[in-house]
Amino acid sequence: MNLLIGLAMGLNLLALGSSRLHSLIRAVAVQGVLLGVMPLLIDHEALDWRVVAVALATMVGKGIVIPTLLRRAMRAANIEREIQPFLGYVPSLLLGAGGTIAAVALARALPLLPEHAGTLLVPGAIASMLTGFIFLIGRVKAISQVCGYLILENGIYLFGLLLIHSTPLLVESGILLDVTVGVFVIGIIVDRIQRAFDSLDTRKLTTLRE
Amino acid sequence: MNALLLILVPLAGAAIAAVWPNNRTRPWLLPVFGFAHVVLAFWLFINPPVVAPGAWLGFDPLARAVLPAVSLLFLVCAAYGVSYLRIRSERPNRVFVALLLAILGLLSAGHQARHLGLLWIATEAVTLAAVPLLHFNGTPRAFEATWKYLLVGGTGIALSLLGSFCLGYASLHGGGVGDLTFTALTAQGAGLSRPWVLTAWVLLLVGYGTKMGLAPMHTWKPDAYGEAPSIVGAILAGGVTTVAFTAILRVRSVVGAAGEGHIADRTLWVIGLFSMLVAALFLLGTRDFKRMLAYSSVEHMGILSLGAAFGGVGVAAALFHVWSNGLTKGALFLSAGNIRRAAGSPSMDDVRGMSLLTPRSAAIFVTGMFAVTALPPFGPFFSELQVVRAGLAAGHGGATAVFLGCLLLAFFGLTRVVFGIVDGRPRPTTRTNAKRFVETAGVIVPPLVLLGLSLWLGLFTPPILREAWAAAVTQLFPTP
Amino acid sequence: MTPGALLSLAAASLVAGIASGPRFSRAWLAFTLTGAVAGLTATLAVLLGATDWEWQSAFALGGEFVHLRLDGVSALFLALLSVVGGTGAMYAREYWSEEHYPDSAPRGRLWWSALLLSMGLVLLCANGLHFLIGWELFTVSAFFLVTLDRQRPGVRAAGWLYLVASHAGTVCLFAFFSTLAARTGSWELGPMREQVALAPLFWLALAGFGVKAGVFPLHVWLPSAHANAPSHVSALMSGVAIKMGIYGIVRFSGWLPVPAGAGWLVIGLGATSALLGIAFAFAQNDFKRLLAYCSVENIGVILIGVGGALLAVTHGDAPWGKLALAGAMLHVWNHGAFKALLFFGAGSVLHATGTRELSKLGGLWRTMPWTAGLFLLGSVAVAGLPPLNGFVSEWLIYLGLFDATMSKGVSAWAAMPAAIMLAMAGALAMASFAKAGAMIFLGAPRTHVATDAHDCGLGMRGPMLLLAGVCVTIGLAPILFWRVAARVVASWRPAWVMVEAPAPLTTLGSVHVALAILVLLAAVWLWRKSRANGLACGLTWDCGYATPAARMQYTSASFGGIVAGWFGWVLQPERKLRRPRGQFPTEAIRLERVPETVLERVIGPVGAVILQVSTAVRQLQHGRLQFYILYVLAGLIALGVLVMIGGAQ
Amino acid sequence: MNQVLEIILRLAVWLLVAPLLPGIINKVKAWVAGRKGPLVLQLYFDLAKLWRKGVVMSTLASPAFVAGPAVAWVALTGAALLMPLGAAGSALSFRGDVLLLIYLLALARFCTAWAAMETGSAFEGMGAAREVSYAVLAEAAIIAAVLSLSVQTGSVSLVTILSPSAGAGAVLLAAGLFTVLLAENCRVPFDDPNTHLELTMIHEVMVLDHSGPPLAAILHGASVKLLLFAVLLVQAVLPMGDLTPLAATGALAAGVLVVTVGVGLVESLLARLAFRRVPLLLTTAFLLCLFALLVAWKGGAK
Repeated sequence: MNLLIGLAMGLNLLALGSSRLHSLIRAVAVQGVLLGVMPLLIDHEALDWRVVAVALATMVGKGIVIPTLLRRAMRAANIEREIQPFLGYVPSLLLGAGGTIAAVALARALPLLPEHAGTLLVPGAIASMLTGFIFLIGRVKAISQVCGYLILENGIYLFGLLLIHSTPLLVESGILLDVTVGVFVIGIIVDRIQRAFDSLDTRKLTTLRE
Repeated sequence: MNALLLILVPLAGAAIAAVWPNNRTRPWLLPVFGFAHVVLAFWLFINPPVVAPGAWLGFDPLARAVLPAVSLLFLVCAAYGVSYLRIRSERPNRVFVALLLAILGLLSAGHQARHLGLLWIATEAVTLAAVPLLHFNGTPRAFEATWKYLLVGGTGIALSLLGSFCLGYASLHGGGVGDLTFTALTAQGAGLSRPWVLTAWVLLLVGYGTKMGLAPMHTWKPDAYGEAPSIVGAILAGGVTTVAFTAILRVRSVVGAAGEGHIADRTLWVIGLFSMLVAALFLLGTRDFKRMLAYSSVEHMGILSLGAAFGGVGVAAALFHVWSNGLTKGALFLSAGNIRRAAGSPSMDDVRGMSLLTPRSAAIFVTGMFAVTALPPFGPFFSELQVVRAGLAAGHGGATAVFLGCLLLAFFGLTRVVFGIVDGRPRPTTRTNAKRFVETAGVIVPPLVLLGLSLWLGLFTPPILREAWAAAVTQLFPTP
Repeated sequence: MTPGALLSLAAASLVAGIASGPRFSRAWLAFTLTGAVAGLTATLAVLLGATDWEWQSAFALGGEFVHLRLDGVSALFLALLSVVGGTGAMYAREYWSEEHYPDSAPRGRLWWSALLLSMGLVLLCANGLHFLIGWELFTVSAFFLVTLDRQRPGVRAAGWLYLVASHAGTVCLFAFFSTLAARTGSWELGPMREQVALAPLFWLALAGFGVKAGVFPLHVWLPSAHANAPSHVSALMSGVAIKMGIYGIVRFSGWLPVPAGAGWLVIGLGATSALLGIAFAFAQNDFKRLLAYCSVENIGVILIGVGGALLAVTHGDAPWGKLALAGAMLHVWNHGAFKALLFFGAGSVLHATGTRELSKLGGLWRTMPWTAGLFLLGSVAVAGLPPLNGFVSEWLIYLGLFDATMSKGVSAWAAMPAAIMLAMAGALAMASFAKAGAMIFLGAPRTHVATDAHDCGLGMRGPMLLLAGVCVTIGLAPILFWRVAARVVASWRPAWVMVEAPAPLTTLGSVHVALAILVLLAAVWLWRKSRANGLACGLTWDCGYATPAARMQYTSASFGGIVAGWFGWVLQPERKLRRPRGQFPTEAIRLERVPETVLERVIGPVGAVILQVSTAVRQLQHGRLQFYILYVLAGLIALGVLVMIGGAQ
Repeated sequence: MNQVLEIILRLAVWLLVAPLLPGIINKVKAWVAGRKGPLVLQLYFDLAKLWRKGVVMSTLASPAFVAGPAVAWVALTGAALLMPLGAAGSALSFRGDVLLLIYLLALARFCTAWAAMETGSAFEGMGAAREVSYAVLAEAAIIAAVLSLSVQTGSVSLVTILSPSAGAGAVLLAAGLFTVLLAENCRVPFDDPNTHLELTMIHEVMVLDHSGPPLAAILHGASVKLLLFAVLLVQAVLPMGDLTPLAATGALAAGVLVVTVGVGLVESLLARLAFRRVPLLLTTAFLLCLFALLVAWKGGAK
């Protein structure tokens, strides 16, 4: 369990370090699958259908649907790699690492229930969210920002796992959110911005200003 | 049941609109279902149903205090929308109409949601449903605006979801059984785990504040309002922000029950004042009269959260302000839309002398501007005065002083822009452009009606309304 | 009829005026005059009677029951409002007529009635909420009247300045009334002198109403607004509108307890406004600006009286307070009358010549004798010279100040300098109006606009004659008005009803009558004597210079030069000077412009700083999404920190 | 009835005595300069002559050009009637008459200035400008003087404030009032009544265009004003309250004579001041009166 979370955190750093969008998207996809597996592992005795549904939806949504859409968008815009981001790779890597450490520290501040005491869920969640923010703030290609957004969502999802038994609805809606927002964003990106600006470089999207 | 109807009727309308074949007659669905919704809403308003404490959805006092305003605003905007879409008949309006009605339904859901998760789902659904409306004009600028709206808004969504998780975990940690209806959370009260509640409060405030458009999360607002059709702007400013505000109020009551009310209030008035200050400073400089409306909306969101921070009386005043601001701002948006269409540009650099080209819209625009800057006897004057009085009564002298200062700065900015575009001699290009725009009754009456409503609201506030606001306050602050 | 009936009649006819104004100018005039007469009679009934009129509505407006009250103080101002409003309406029909201003004349009539109505509301409301409503409506309708001629950028700028300045004042009033309501728990207004805790509120009221009154540092909006507005509007603004500020100060210093320092500050402000206002006036070249600044001076004179009264209140209800206040209240009336008369005169000059610059006029007495005569009368009145009304009120204020000085109490230290500054202001006023009258009407026409002028018609002359009549009556029979003033004082401070304040107005009145008669006799006699001795006409004897030309005359700048030099520290005149050089000097230039010191040297820079801040802040909306999200994160962190601090406590 | 008689009597005294003063002054000046000089009664003859002469009016002037001097003359004589004469008191005295007196002088000044502006002559405009401008400081000084007197006596009516024994600040007051007298009556060092360089003049230059009866009115009015100030000065300073009526009248007459001679001496010993110095001197006068006021304050306090 914690192993998976650790893996996910590792994937965050990997994603931060990778300049090629392919590997970025792959990282996101793998992370999605990992997250999908987690609810099944979280505790074995009560494995009701809702949890399974959540797991499946996650795997499909995060692991397959969105990555494919992203790849298609990438092909449509024929861009390979993130060139000259606002925030370089090394700095963002360091930031991500620091974020992870900070996450572990921060997580101590919040009291946990005994059954969650051992897990890395909270630090993992915070770490992924920070990573997501780093992407959203640091990168200029729309696709990498979307990936960032998804990582942010993954983080929240991780956190949601704390509640999956008490309030499945919230978690499910979280997934709903991922999929819808993801689809929306990608829809917009692919055939509108592409068409309007014939590029996915968000630096071009600064006409609206004071 | 009726509560459900309020949601289902517009959604049904949306479905019908989605399959309605005729592009020319489709817009009429808007006023039809809007009217049905108004009738329902006011019927419920006049004889409010009893809401089961455990219900996830219900026309409870808070919904009763706010929802009718939204529905009223929607009806008028819908009436305007008919003639607007006739002018824009070149564009297909299937998605537009359907989504407008869907938004109405989701708004009703959001206002009536008594469950943390449901509330979140509804508000976010509204956010997402608004997206295609924003780029109705299909210009690159519109897409840029949409993109920013989507990502900033999306971040807000994420944060508020996280906040909801935290609140849920707080109740779980406090020995809750995972019942996330607000009644249950409030009942759990001090049992909630304090650090989690505070974390949740911050996250939810930022999340829903993004949707409300409080500074510094307001950045999407000028772009979206500037590029979207003015009718969408009116509904966003009058309806969607309201949902977010009620959401914050509901959460605030939970935090209050957990015994952290004073901290919540501090954050509320800090962010409120900050929003007002930022908005005022932007208003001093902006040269685009639709973005100006966005900043003015930011300012009024600041007023709302300030009022919410001033305790019971302040909350009542804030609810009053929700009504008055929504209606008045609607009038401003609609008349601004007329002027924008006639002038062909939203910038005061090339728009002048509109009082000669579109006299009626210009008159409404000026009047609305005065109304929204608290000129008596329009609604905002009374509500803002009540906020001031509440603040002074609650001993927030300094905050009130800053508040008044910001009002003054905002007044400078607004008058500067408004008179800049209304007065003077129009440019020849504007003249030629304005020839193509006719001030038909369809585009003049709706904003007039809104102004009239605002006036009526100010001068003859019906006692039943006051009673409704008071009831909402007692719901939020059970202990007197 | 009872005051109530009369007032409702007045209100009804004003509403009818609003309705009929845009279309039917004659009906509008009829309605407005009915309203004015009805209002006047109502106020007279209250002023000469002993009882106040009060009315409480059964229905609520804006959540409050309407509560109207007409007592001495409000009646005095309402009477002034009716007189100036009525005469102004008459004047406007010829001055701002349909054929000259086809598009703005209808609007003008509408807003005129609206302004009268809203000012009446302000004067009658005894409820904070409705007071504010009336106040704001009054501000806005005045704004639309000032900017009637809104195609001219200058007018728009002046109007905007007026609007925002008075909104700044209104914000103070928001704070004032809300605090009052929050402290007392209701919007109801009325005597609450015993609640000492409310005393500090006076400062808020002073700031808020001071802006409207145009007290010296807060007068920035006044000159340009008065100068650029149509003259009948300037008359109403200067004659009545700025008095609303005085009304506010008097009203709430009468109803609320006043802090100990109030009298000192008010009298100080008054003396400053009086002296500096008239100094600015003397330096002006635009005669409507000159009149506007002279209004600042007269507001100062009034405030000296009010401040004296407040001092008297603070130091144990001395009788001289009554004198000072009575003088101030009478001066409110006098200034209303003669300033409206002067603005009407200025209007007809403007109407005839189309210029406001003194240095372009001259010799108009020949073409416009009526205007010249009435303007001269107004000048004598405004300069506070006997036997006209201006002197009577200033005389009362002087008496108050002298008694205060002779009491040798603490307040003497305020009264002494005030008296001296009042005297200097009086002398300067005399100088300013000698200058204004002489530059406009005397000597030779300086430009052609002055040569082909024409006198105003009966429609403009009639109102001026009426106002002149008011000035003369008050001057010759002041005792008639002592009763009114006493009534006002009584409702300002009931404790002073019994106080004996000796002011031999009867004697003064008779002296004035005798003086007037003698003056007329002497003038006529000397004229006839000269005629009898043989009256030859010749060229002006210019010390041997054979062909004096119009351009050789003394100009307004040179006339005011000496005093402008003395007050250079505040006037800060901007000079452009090219001396004549060489054997055969070419053209020499000496231009002098007196800036709006407070506006351009104080408020301008501050505003510039604020604008810089705003531009700096607006850079943050630079369109880069990444940063927008960063802002969200920053907001999150900031709030988190705030909450942690809160949690720590 | 006898009230009216009294008034007429006083009027006669004022009007007849007044023209003596300029004569005396000129005599003194001539005597100092060692000349024979004009008759003491010269002004009477001049007035009589002017009264019979015709009038030349500027083509630009309005009837007010003639009316102005008349009004000014009435104002000055009216002011004179308010002024008490030693033991005889004044024709009519009421509370605050002193203020009326000051403002009557202002009225006279206004009319002279107006009449001067009538002609549109640059010189007369200049004179009027100077007159009204310097009046600002002069009035401040007079008010200060009056304040000090009324603080000293606790009254605001001429009869009472002028009667009593000399106050503490009598000397200061005398100096101040004397300066004001020189300024108000356009004597050296403020103005030179018998120079012929118009640029340097104040009062004389204002009346350049007047002739005939109006000029007579102006000259006579000026002499009345001079007498008025002399009387004011003497009574403000001399303690005549406790003298017998006869002695008081004598003292008054003597005092006036002294003042007049003083003016003459000043005129013949001093040179006219440069114009930019005039405000300085007037301010000094004002300060003198102010100190007199403060002294009176202290004196009364004990």
